[in-house]
Amino acid sequence: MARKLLRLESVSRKFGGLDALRNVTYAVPEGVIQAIIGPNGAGKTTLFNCVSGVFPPTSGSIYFDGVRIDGLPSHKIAALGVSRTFQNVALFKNMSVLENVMLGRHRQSRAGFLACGFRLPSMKREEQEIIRRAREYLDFVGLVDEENKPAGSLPLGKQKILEIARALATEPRLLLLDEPAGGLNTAETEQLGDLIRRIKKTLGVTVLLVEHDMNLVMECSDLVVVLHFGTVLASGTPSEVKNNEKVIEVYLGSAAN
Amino acid sequence: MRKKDRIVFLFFSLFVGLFPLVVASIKAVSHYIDVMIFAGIFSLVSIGLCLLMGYAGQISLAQAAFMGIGAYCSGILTTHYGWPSSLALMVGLVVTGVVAYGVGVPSLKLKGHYLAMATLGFGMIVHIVLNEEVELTGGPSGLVGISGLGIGNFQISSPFAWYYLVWGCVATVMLFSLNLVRSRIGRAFLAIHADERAAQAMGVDVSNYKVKVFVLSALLASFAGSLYAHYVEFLNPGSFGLMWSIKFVLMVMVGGIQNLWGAVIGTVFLTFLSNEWLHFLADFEVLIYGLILLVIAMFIPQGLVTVVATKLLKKGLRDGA
Amino acid sequence: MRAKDYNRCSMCASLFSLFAVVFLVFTGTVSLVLAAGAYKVGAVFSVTGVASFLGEPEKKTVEMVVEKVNASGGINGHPVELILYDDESDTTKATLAVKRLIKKDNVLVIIGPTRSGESLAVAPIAEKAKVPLISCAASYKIVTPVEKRRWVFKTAHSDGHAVERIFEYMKNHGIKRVAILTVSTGFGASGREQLLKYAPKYGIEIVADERYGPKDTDLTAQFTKVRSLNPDAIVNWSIGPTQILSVKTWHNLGMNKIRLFQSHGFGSKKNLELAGDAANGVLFPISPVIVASLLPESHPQKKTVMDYVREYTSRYNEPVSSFGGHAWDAIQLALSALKEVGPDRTKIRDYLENLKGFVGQSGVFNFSPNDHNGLSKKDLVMVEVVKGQWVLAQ
Amino acid sequence: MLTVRSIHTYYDSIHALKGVSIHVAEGEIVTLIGANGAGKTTLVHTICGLLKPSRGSIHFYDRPIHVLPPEKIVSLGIALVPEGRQIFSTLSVEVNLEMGAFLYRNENDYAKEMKERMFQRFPVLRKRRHQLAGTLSGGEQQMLAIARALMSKPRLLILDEPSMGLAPLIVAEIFKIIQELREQGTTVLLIEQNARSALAIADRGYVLETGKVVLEGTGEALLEHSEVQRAYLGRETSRNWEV
Amino acid sequence: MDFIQYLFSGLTVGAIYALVALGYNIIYNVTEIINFAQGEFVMLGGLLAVFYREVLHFPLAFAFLASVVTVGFVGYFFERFVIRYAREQAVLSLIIITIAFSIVLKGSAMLFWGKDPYTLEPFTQGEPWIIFGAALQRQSLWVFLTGTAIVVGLSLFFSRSYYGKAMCACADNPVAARMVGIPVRKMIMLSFVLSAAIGAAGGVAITPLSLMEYDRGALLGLKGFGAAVLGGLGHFWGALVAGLFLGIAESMCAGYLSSGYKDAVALVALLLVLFVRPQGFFGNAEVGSIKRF
Repeated sequence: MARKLLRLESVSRKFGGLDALRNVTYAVPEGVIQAIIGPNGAGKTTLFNCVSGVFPPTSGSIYFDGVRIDGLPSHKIAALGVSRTFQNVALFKNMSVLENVMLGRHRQSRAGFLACGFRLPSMKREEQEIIRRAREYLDFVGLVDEENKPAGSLPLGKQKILEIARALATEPRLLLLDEPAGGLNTAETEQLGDLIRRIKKTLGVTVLLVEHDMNLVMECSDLVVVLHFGTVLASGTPSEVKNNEKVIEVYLGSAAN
Repeated sequence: MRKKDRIVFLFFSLFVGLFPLVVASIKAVSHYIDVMIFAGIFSLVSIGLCLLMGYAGQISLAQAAFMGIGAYCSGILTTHYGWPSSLALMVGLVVTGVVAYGVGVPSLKLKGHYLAMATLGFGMIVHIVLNEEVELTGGPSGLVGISGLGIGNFQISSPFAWYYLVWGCVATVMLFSLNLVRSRIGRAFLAIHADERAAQAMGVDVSNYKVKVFVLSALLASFAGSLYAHYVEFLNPGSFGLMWSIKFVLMVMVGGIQNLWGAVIGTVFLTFLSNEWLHFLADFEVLIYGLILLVIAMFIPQGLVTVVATKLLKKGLRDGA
Repeated sequence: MRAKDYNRCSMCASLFSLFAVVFLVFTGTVSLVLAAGAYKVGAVFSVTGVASFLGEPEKKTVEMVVEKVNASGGINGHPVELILYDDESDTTKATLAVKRLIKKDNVLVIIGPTRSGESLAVAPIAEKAKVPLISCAASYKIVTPVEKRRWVFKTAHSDGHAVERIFEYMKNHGIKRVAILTVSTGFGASGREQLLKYAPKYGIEIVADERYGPKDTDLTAQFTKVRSLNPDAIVNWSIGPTQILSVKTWHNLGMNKIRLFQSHGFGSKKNLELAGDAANGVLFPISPVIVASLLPESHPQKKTVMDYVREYTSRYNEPVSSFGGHAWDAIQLALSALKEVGPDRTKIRDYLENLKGFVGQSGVFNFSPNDHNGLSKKDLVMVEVVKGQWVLAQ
Repeated sequence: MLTVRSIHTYYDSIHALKGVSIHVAEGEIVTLIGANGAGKTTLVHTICGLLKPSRGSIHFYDRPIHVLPPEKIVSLGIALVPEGRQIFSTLSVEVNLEMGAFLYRNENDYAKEMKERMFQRFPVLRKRRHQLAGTLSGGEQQMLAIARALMSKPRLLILDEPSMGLAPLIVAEIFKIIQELREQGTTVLLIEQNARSALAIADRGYVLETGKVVLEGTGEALLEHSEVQRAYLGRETSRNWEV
Repeated sequence: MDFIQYLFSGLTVGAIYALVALGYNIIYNVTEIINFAQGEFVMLGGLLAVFYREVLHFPLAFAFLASVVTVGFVGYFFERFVIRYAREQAVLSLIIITIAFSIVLKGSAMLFWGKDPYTLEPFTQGEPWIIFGAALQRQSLWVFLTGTAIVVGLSLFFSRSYYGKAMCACADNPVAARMVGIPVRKMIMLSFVLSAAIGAAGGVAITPLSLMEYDRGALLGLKGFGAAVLGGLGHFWGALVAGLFLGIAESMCAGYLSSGYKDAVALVALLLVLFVRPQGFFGNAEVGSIKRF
C-alpha cells in the first residue's frame, strides 16, 4: 500500500468533562478516499478540527507527510497541503462565487500590500492567473455559470459543491470533507459521489470524508474507519468493515433493543 | 482599478477639483474650503478605519490616539528640534507604525468587547501621556509654534494649496484602498470578517493580516494627524481624546461601514453637520448628535450611503423595466 | 466585477453628483443681508461644551454691550453688527469659526475665543490674515512672543499675575514652604507652569507638586501626601468640581492650619454654596468686578465695575463673573478703537497697541508694543472666605 | 392532542418545512425519522414556538399554539428535550433541574419534591448534583436534559435526537426510559435518526424528507417498508450505519 | 498613617468602581451585552437625587429611593425601546448603540441640569472619624457599605433566588431557557432595570463626597468597565475585588508615585490582564471552555 500521508498517534481531545477523542491512532495512505463513519458525537468533526488546526489535540501527535502538524495554526497546515470543508457550510456569503474560489488561491499568490494597493503589473498578472485558475476549478465542479452570484444565494447543494471547489483551489494533497452530502437529495448526492471520485482520479488528491450517507460511503470510499465514542472501533475496506464482528456486535446491540 | 470604480472616481475628482473654484466665487460659503480641508484630513482617518472595521471586521477605538501620535511627532520635532516638516511627518509614520504593531499584536487576539476595551484603554493612555509629558508636548495648554508644511523653500500656505494637497492625498489613499479591497488582500479581509476559521483553513494567516490592516489604519491616522498639526499649527490633547475616536467610528458608520466612498461621504457630511449646519442647535447639539448616532446604529447599521444607493438602485431598476 | 458591485459603484457616482448639486444649490441660495454701513465685529466663544460656564456669560455680556451701543445710535452713526460663533470648546471648531469670520463675514476685529487652547490655535490665523484679535483667555503665550503676535491682544489676567499676587501675599505673611496641586487641564497646567516659574522670585520653596484629573472623584491621596510634607500653605489650581473637592478634602482631613490658596477661578458665589463651611479660611486673588461692592470708593474701577454689575444682574438676573468682565473689556476695547480710528484693521491694531489707562472690569489696561495684555498683578485683589462671605484679605 | 396542519416554516430564508401535517394522540409514542436536514428539528422548533410558521396551524388540545411564545407553550404542558441537549452548562445540575420547574416557581415545595423524584429515577444525577452540568459525560447530560424537561410534569414530551452521540448501552437505557414514561401516561414525540430503535418502540411514525412527510404508518409497518429499509436502515445488511 | 489614608481613599473610590462594574455584570450575565451607558446611570442617579432633595424637598432617604426608581425606569426604557430592536445586531453595532445612548443621556442631563456640579448633603452629618491617624469620612463608609451590601445582595440573588438563577440560565443558553418556560425577554428587561437602579444607588452615595455633574458618567463607566473585565465579566465578587483593587492601586500610585499618571497605571494594569488572562482575575477558564464549545 502507498505511503501514509496522514498519521495520528494516540490523539485525544477533551472538552470540559467530555472526551471527544480518546487515543486515536490511525493512518491515511496517500491517494485513497477514506471515509470516517460513526454516530453523531463520535468525534468525527473533532478529529477534522484537530487535523486542520482549528484547535490542537489535548494530547498525542499528528503527522502530515512526515511533518508534525499538531499545534500548528490552521493556515500553516493549509500551506502544507491540507484543505477542508465545514459541516455547516462556511462560505463567505457576501462574496461572489468566483471570489470565494479566488480566495482559495490565496496561498498560491504573493502580491503584498504595496503591489495590491498600487496595482503593480506583477499583481495584475497574478490576479489574471488567479481568475483563470479559479474558473478552472469552477469548471471542474460545474459551477462556472454561477460565478457572479453571491455565494449565499446558491441553493445548499451548490454551496456544498462551491465549498469543495474553494478547498480544491488551494491545491491540497489532502482534502477533508465534513458531511458533504448532509441536506442533499439523492440526485445531488450521486453527483457529489461522482465529483469525489473525480477529485481522486483527476487531481490525485487524497480525500478524507466524514459522511452519514452510507450509500455514498460504500460506493466511493476505498477505506472506511469506524469511530465510536471517541475511539477507533474498526477500519478496513467497506466490505471488511461491514462484516467486522465488533461493529456488528455494537450496532446490533443497539438495534436489538 | 476596475472600470466602474473609475466612473465614480471621475465624479469624485471632478467634484473635489471644482469645489474650491465654485465656493470661492460665492462669498457666503467661501470658508467652506477650510471646512473641506478638515473633512479631507478626517477622511484619511476614516478610510483607514473603514478598511479595518468594514472590511477586516475589527473594531478600534484608538484612531484618534494614532492621529495624536503622528500629530505630536510632527509638532514636537518641528518646534523643539527644528526638523523640517516633511521629515517630521515621516518620523511620525514610523513611530506610529511601531506603536501600532506593538499594540496590535496582543490586542487583535481579543474579540468584540474585549478588543474595543483594549484599543480604548490604549487610546486613553496616549491621551494621558500627551497631557502629562508637559516638557515635550506642552501638556494640556497645548503645543504652539508648529511650522507649516513644506519642502525647502516651498511652503504650503494658501487654503487652495492646502485643499488640493489634502484632497490629493485623499484621492491617492482612496485609489490605493480601492485597489487593495479588490485584490487578494481585500478578499482575505472580507474572509476574516465573515469567518475567521474558514479563512484560516484556506491558508489566510488571519492574525498577521489583522495586525497589518491595523497598522495600515494607524499609519493613515498618523499621516492625517501630521497634516492636522502642520495645518492648524497648534495642538492640544483635547483633539485626540476618546470622543474623537468615537466620532471617527461614527463617520464610517454613517456612510456605510463596508463602503470606502461611504466613509468619505460620511466624514464630509458629519464635518459639515457639526461645524456648519448644526450650529443653531446650540446646547441641543449633543443630544441630537447622540440621537442621530442611535437611530443610524439601530435602524441602518449598514450605513446611509449604502442604503440610499440600494434604494436608488431598486427604483432605477423598476423605472428602467 | 460582479453586478452588485457595478450597481453599487454607479449609485455612488450618482450620489456624488446629487451631493454636489445639493451642495451648490445650497451654497448659491445663501446670501447675507447686511445693514448698510454697519461695523462688523466678530466673536468666538465656548458657549457650549466643557468651557460653557466661561463662554455663556461672555456671550451675554457682549450681546448686552452691543445692544446698548446700537440703541444709543451706534458708533459715529454706524450700527455695530455682532457676528458670534460658538466653538463648543473645540480647537477645530474655533479655527473654522475664525476663518469664517475673516473670509465670509469680513469682520474688522475679532473677540475671543474663550479659552487659551482655542486662542492659541486661532492666533496664527489672525496674524496671517492681519485681523486684530482680542482674546478673553488667560495664557500669556497668546500674546507672546510679541513679534509673532502683533495682531493679538488679550483682556484676561495672565495666570502669572494671579500667581504673583498670591506669592506676594505669602511673602508679606511669612509663608515660605508651599505645596501646589494642579488639575491636568490647560488651566491647571498653565497655573502650574507659572507657580513653578515665579516661586524663586518670591523666595518660595515648592515642596510638593501634585496633579489630578478634572473628573477625579477623590483627592484624599494627594492631600495626604501634601500633609505629610507639612508645608506652610497649599495652592490649588483648578476650576469645576475638583476645586470644591479640594476645599472639602482640605477641611475633612483637618488641615485648616495649612492655609489653602485657590486660583482666580474660585471667584464664584456658586463655589461658596457648594463648599459650605469647608471654604472658611480659603484665600484667592480675583478680578475687581466680582467683589465690586467690597471695593473702596477711591478704587479707580469702582464706577465702571458697579455700572456693569448693575446692568448685567438686572438684565440676566444672575451674578456677574470675571469671564463676563473679560468679554466686556474686549468688546469695549474694540468699540473704542472703532470710535477713534474707524473701520480700518491696521489702525485698530495700532490704536490698541498704544492705548493707555483704559479702565475696564479686570483692571486698568496699559498696552504697549511689548505688552498686549496691559494688566499687572496690582489689578487683582486678594479675597478671603470668612464665615461663608468674601472679605478683602489684609 | 397535538395536531399540526400543513405548516410552512422558513429557516434563514431556507424553506425548511413545506406543508407538514402530523398528529399525536394521547398516550402514544410517535416517532419522526429522516436524514440530516430533512426538517425534523425545524418542525420541533416550530411546535415549541421558537420558530413561527409562515402558513398552517398547530393545535394542542384544540387550542391554537402557533401564535404563542415558547414560555406559554411550555406552560400548556409541552416540554422539549432539545437536540444536542442544550443544558445550562455553566450552572450546577441541581439548578438545571430547578429551572425545569420554573413554571411552578411559586409553589413552595414543588421543585424540591420533583427534584427528589428525578434523583430517584436518575441516581447518577444525585451523585453529580453540585457539579457544573457542562462537566457531565454525554449520557449524563442527556439524562439531565430529560429530567429537566420532566420537572414541569409535561403532558407531551418531545425528544429531539436523544441518542445522538451516545454509546449504544446508554442509548438503550434512554429508550427504556422513554417507554417507562409512556407507561406512566406521558405522551412522547420522538425525533430520531436512529430509525430502527425509534420505530421499534413507536406506536406510529412519520418519515420526513426535505421538508415533507413522505411516509406515515405504525412502527412495525414502517420497519417493514422497503423504502424505509433502503433509505434509513441500510440497504443490504439492514444494519443501522446511518445513526 | 499615610498608608492607611491612601487605603481609605482607595477603598472609597474602589467601591464606586465596583458598583459600576456590577451594573455591567448584571446585563452581561443575562444578555452578553456590554452596556457602555452604565456610567450615565450613575450620573443620573446622583443628579436626580439632588433634584428630588433640593427642588422637590423630599426627605433624603426618599430622594434616594425616588432617584433609584426613576433611573430604573430609564433602564426599562432603554431595554424596551432600544435594545429590544437591536439585540440581534453585531457586537460593533451594539457597542455603538450603547455609546450613542450614553451620549443621549448626557445631552439630556446637560439640558436639564446645565454644566454646573451639584452636591448633596451627607447621609449622616458629622466630622470624619480618625482611625490610626487617618481621617475616614462618614460618607465614605456609606459608599463602602452600599457597595458591599449590593454585592452581597446580588450574589445571594443570583445564587439563591429562583429569578436570579433563571437570569443566569438566560445568559447560559437563551434558547434552552425559553424552552423550559423562562420568559427571557422579561429577564433581560429585569437585568437592565436592576443594573440601572444599582448604578443610580452608587451615584446617590458618591454625590455628597465628590459632587456630580452631567459629564461625569463616561470616566466612571470606563473605570467600572475596567473593574468588570479585571474581575472577570459576569463575576460579582470578582467585580468587587477588582474594583477595590483598582481604587487602591490608583490611590497608592497617586500617593507614592505620580498623581498625574495614576489613571494610566490602572489602564496599563488592565491591558496587561486583558492580554495575559482575558478571563480576568476570577473568570473561570473552565467555564469559558465549556461555553465556547
